[in-house]
Amino acid sequence: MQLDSMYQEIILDHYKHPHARGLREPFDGESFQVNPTCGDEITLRVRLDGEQVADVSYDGQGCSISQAAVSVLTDLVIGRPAKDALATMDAFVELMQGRGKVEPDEDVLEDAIAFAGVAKYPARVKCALLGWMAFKDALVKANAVDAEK
Amino acid sequence: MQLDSMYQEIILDHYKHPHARGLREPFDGESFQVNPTCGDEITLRVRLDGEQVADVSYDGQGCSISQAAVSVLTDLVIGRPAKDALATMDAFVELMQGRGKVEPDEDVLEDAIAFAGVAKYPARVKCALLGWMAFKDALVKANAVDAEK
Amino acid sequence: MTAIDVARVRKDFPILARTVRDEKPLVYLDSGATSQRPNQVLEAEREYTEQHNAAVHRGAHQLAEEATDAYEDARANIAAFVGAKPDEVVYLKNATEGINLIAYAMGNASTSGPEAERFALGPGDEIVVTEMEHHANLVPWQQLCQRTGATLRWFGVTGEGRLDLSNIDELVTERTKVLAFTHQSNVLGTVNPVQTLVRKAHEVGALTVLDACQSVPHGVHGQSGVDFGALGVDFAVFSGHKMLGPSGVGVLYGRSELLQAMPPFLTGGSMIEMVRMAGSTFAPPPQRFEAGSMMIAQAVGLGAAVDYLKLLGMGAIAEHERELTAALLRGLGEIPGVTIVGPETTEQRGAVVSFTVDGVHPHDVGQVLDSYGVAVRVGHHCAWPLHQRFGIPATVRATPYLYNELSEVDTLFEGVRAAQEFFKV
Amino acid sequence: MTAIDVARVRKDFPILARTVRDEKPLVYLDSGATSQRPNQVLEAEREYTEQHNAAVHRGAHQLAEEATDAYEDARANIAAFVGAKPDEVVYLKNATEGINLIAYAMGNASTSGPEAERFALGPGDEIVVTEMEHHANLVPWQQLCQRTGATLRWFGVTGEGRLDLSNIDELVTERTKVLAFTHQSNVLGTVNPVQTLVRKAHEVGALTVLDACQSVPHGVHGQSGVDFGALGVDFAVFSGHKMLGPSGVGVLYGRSELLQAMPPFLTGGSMIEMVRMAGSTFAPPPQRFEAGSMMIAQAVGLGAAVDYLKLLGMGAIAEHERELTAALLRGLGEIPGVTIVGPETTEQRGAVVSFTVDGVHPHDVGQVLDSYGVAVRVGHHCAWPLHQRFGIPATVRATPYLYNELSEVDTLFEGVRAAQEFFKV
Ligand SMILES: Cc1ncc(COP(=O)(O)O)c(C=O)c1O
Ligand SMILES: Cc1ncc(COP(=O)(O)O)c(C=O)c1O
Repeated sequence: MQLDSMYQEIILDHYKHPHARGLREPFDGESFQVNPTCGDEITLRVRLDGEQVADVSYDGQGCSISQAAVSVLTDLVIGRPAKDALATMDAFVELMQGRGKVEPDEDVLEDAIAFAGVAKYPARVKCALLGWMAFKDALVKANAVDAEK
Repeated sequence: MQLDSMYQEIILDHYKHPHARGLREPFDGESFQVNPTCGDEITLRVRLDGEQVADVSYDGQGCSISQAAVSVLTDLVIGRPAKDALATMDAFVELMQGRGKVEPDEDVLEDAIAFAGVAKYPARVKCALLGWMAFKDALVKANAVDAEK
Repeated sequence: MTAIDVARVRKDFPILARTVRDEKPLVYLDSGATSQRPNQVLEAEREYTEQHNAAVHRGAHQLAEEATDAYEDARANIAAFVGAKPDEVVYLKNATEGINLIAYAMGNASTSGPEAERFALGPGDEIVVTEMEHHANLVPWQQLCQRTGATLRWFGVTGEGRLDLSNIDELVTERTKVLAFTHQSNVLGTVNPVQTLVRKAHEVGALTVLDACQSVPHGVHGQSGVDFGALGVDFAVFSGHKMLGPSGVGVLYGRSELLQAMPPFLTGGSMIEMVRMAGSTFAPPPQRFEAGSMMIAQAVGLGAAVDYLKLLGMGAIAEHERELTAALLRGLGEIPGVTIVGPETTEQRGAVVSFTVDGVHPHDVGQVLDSYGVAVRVGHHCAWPLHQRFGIPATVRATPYLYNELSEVDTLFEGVRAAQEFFKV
Repeated sequence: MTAIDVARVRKDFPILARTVRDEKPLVYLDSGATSQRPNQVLEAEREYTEQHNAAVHRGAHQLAEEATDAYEDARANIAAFVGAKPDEVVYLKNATEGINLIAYAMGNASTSGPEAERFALGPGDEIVVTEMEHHANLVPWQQLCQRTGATLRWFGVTGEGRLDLSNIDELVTERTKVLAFTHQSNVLGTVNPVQTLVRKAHEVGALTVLDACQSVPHGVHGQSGVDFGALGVDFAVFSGHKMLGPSGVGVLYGRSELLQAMPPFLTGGSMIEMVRMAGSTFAPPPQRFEAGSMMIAQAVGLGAAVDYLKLLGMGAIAEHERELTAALLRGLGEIPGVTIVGPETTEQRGAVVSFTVDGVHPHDVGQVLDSYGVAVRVGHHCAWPLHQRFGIPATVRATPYLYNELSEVDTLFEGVRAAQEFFKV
């Protein structure tokens, strides 16, 4: 059944049991993002330790896809250099905008490869990217990266 | 040929040899009217003598239909009570807006019945009415009739 | 039984024979967003384009005459359908443009001479809207306030989803210049008390603007169609694409006397009286408000849509929709965990049924429904403040129309239950 | 010989098989007002409507996805056709709306915060246009001046029908905020020196607005199509209905960086970022400028029109039009009493040929032509000041397009001679 291709078990797991949820202090950058079509929103904070992403904390409301995506995000970026985290983001964005035609690299994306099926539903791609947009914006606010990059 | 049904001899005669043309003094009301689609324009003056239309004088530029129509107009209204002139106008407007389906009354409209063919060409109806609009407006300005009527 | 032969009607709508997602028959319950179009409308557009297409009100050749006739005949037809005179009907690209037209024309009034002054507003003046407005009837007024210094105020909404009129006398006062409100909410289905609001507005000399996007296509139960003249509103807007017509065409209604006095909004060709480099004067309405080459084929298509609606009868359509609404309210009410947002009876309420499902986000409900072939809308439906009022980010919205079968709402229920199972709630 | 197989092309346009007035074959020479549409465009619209119709950027169901794809694919296609990026292309109802959009957005800039300030203008600022503008590129600027206190100035036109650039340094100065001009005159056929004007405008920091209504559909001889990026203009507008597309759709081009910074014009659904009763924020372009339900089927149709033009090739089209123009200029020039208004060679000139006939009013010439089956436009063609410049109220205008045969201009000549005979001049 088609639904299963979008809602992989991993996604449902992260949705039901989100990782790293809640807003924590201290933090270096915070971003609020909203999906204008459905009203979903997220507040996400980044704490840095030098080049490293020391913590990502967040709160918000959204569908299973947006909630699971941000949960997976925390797994992928906490404890990693900001630069690497953004490279992972690039790979994820490419996957999501690939209309289901991009082959995901499990070494880079780990659990996030479960979102490959979502890429076939353009209306849901924004949901999957909401948390990542907030993450990047929070890094910019923390002066960890350039807005332009 | 279709053209002949619009351009009756009477119309072409009035066009080539317009009656009462030129702007004359004194006058009681003056109106400037323009056809916004083609740029044709007319300045028309009315002089009253009590209830009577003593003179109608005009100048302007326009196509054969608009020029002939105002020439015929002067024949129909000069020397007549303003009230009667407006009744004639009503009959003419009815004829022109009748899409060729209104039977003109020659006793009322005299030479103006020649415009019956023009009524079949909706884009030219405005041309035929331009002078009449100016006439009515000039009467209003001369306080001979109510704007609302 | 319903007065509409739905099976026969459906044959006129090619898209309804489509399947989606693994060969599921399409169950289209998103007509509140946009309706589908019958062959009759497509044919009217095509016939116009293949046989008569030309610029209107400009050419003197035969095609131009025919095109002008088609365009103006459609206007007369549409006008009569909503209780208006032809020159009270202005063509637009959509209803949103219509609200903007009024708001900008009022903004222009302060630099447009004495005749326009009655439309001008500034600090101290107030515009009153409601908390249930579509963004189209809210944001343009916010912006007008921002430009002029006027103040925006609004009616609240009760828990049941009705307009809270308790403070009407404090809200609508001598300071009120405009009272803008929706005839029927596109989320709650609530039909607002037009008469009460119009009476109050006219007491204080405010202009009324009716958002009729969700009423003109459906009629109002117990009345046959919407009649702006009888309602006594000053302005109203609606969109063709929600009433079987083409995309790209909408209508502004304005009382003759007001359109006569109102300054123009969009300017350019065809709306002028005289143009000089130093300045211009403008044509009488409705031309004054129709700048540039218009959506002629779409206007003709909307005329054909009106014919189609008239043939079925607005009374029959409203009754059919009432049955579908009753079935929706009943069926959804029976599913544990489902909450209807809006009135729970068909009393003063149209065929818009929004709901939430405990533990399943509307987006996810919508996705499961989609996999059942059911097309609904999920989100805030361009009425975000209303959703905030109810403390929710989004709802699932089912909006049936004249071509929906009673059996189709059962597929919706099935899909909702499946969503609950899938997400294990 | 021409690179276009006209006989074959004509088969795609059903209306060209029509007869008018006593069974005369239609000779359609009014494409400058509006072009005809090929089957391919009608089919694209129909296919969209019968198979994919839904609200775009809103729904999560399959139809909504398909509709959004169709709408955005058309945007990308149209953008590439004019040398733009997809997010530099805003859909409009017509080109007129596009000029108004810029003018109103600039008007809004003074109350829209610091980012928008670069667009704001007031007393002391100047807007420069030309005497050959269509009302669409004149009246909105007059109105903007009226609202803001800015001053309108303009380039004159030479007797030959070229822009008089002799006083460019006095006209375009540090005070100039906007320089708006037409790429090709819709009366004279004159192609204006875009590069010279853009360079001058950018020297003084003025924004350039190009009216490309008469260039995008035709290309410019010797160049293959119009490329806004290469021309370096800041904004440009054109209309779908003049380039084989449906009525009711036009395009605004704006350089990314400018659209990013510019405040919105029409407000409502789909153009917002966040809406609260107290105020709203707005989406990035192009959505910021597309309020409400858009003309989706027409956008799809315009995409198909672009495909059709690309298939024939803009180079071939421009060359075919040059031949027709040459024939028109030659043939009309040979008729005693006929005066061409505009350049008399095909040098920097497109397929618009306007003329007068001594002793016969343009309206009457048009009527005689109509009786020969020839559809032309008569009047001031929404360029009244230009006609005043030449001391005439009106002209007759023939505007051939890619589907016109060389033999058709002969019918025009025949009709002009007949008019002279009929009116005995
Ligand atoms: C040069 C020019 N500019 C602007 C326009 C206005 O285009 P539209 O009427 O499609 O808005 C036209 C056509 O009418 C035109 O020829
Ligand atoms: C109540 C209401 N008002 C306004 C609108 C806006 O209509 P449109 O998008 O056609 O301009 C809609 C539909 O989207 C609506 O439902």
